[in-house]
Amino acid sequence: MVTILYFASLRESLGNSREQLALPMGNATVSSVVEALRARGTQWTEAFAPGRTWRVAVNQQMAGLATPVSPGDEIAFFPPVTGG
Amino acid sequence: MVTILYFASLRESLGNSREQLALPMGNATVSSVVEALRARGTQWTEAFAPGRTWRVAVNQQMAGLATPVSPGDEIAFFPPVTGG
Amino acid sequence: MPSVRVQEADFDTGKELETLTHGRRDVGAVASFVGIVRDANDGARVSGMTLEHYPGMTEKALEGICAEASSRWDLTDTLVIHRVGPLRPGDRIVLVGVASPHRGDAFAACEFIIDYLKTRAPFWKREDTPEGPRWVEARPSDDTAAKKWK
Amino acid sequence: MPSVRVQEADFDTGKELETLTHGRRDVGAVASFVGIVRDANDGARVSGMTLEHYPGMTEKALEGICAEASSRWDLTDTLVIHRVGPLRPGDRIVLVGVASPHRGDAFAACEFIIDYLKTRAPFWKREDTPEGPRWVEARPSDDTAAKKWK
Repeated sequence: MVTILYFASLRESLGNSREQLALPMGNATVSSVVEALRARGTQWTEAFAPGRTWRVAVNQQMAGLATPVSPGDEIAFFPPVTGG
Repeated sequence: MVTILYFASLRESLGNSREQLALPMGNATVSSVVEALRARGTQWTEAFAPGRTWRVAVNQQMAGLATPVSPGDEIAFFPPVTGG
Repeated sequence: MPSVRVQEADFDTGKELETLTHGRRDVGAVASFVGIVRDANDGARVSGMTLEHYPGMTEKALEGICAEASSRWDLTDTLVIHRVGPLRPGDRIVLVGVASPHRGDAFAACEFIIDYLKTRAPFWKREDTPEGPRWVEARPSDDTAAKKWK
Repeated sequence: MPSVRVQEADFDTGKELETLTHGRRDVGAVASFVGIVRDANDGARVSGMTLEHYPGMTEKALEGICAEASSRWDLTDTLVIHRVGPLRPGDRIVLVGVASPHRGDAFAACEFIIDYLKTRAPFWKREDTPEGPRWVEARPSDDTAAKKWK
């Protein structure tokens, strides 16, 4: 299981701020997690569609599609940041 | 007559902070005033020796040797500035 | 030893900057930046905004940015305070303070920190406009500003 | 409408910067610089210093520098406070504050003002060292810093 967090506009459009997800079998990466989320259809497919702009952090470090994920990890998805 | 002011190390080495000076005849410039001061000898010659670094302002605006001076002007001599 | 805080409460700019130099005699320069909510953005009137962040990651990101600044320039201390929650036009959003023996280092590091914060620290702004709330979009100009430090 | 002051008294950085934004809603960025007396300079221990200036010309020079900054960048207000008289290590010497809709303009103008102040405003520092008082010499690095704005 991994913890998945959603922030800002992504949290709103998915109607979800936090969930637990079982990792796909094998050597999981951010990419495998995104595939699993896209497979839910509707707003999930749209939010993670290719070309849509989102960012990902693994264990609170900026990450990418190829970043490996392991059970217990915290994975966060969010739009480009706009603080300051 | 013009008013002449001296500041900082120049004030100290000349032992003078302010004086009135009669302008030389003709079209006076900062250069003519400096010549008149140099002619006083000793520390005056040294303070205004060629190659010595000093600055001049006429009526509180940065000026140069060629700047014209007229009766009533305020002429200030000082070393390069070091504030901030 | 960067000082990093994320808080709802306002801050006292003068008091906070004072902590950068208190008890020290080797600081010659303190450069600072305060970001403030404007009442207009991208052509719309803004009556307020709400700042969301990612607790935990935010602090790590800010500490990382300050550490990077300290490795690039000769700094004696750095400080970042960023507010979250509801804010109104005129309110302070963020304070970046940098102390250094020399002013050039202080200015460069201060601008570096705010430029990196704007592209790398997990904060998001939702503005209240006459047409309703909207999420602020990231600005390409912020990416450009951050890239100049590469 | 630059605000320029030369005074013996210390200043409250936070309160002074507040005047740049008070009652306004169009300021997004305030950049500031505070210069502080260090306890060492050019290899000597400094126990204190005295700042002399040229009353009248100083204010004109500072106003001119602020006006030049406002003509080069998009600023809503500028502020310079410079202390004179006796100062000790750790004391504030100068505050430069710049308000703008945008942070890039605020940073550039703030650094410009302090760089120009250091080469064009009639202030002189006399330091107290273990070998007695000495006048601080102008730094070539200050000329270099000012020339980058040409």
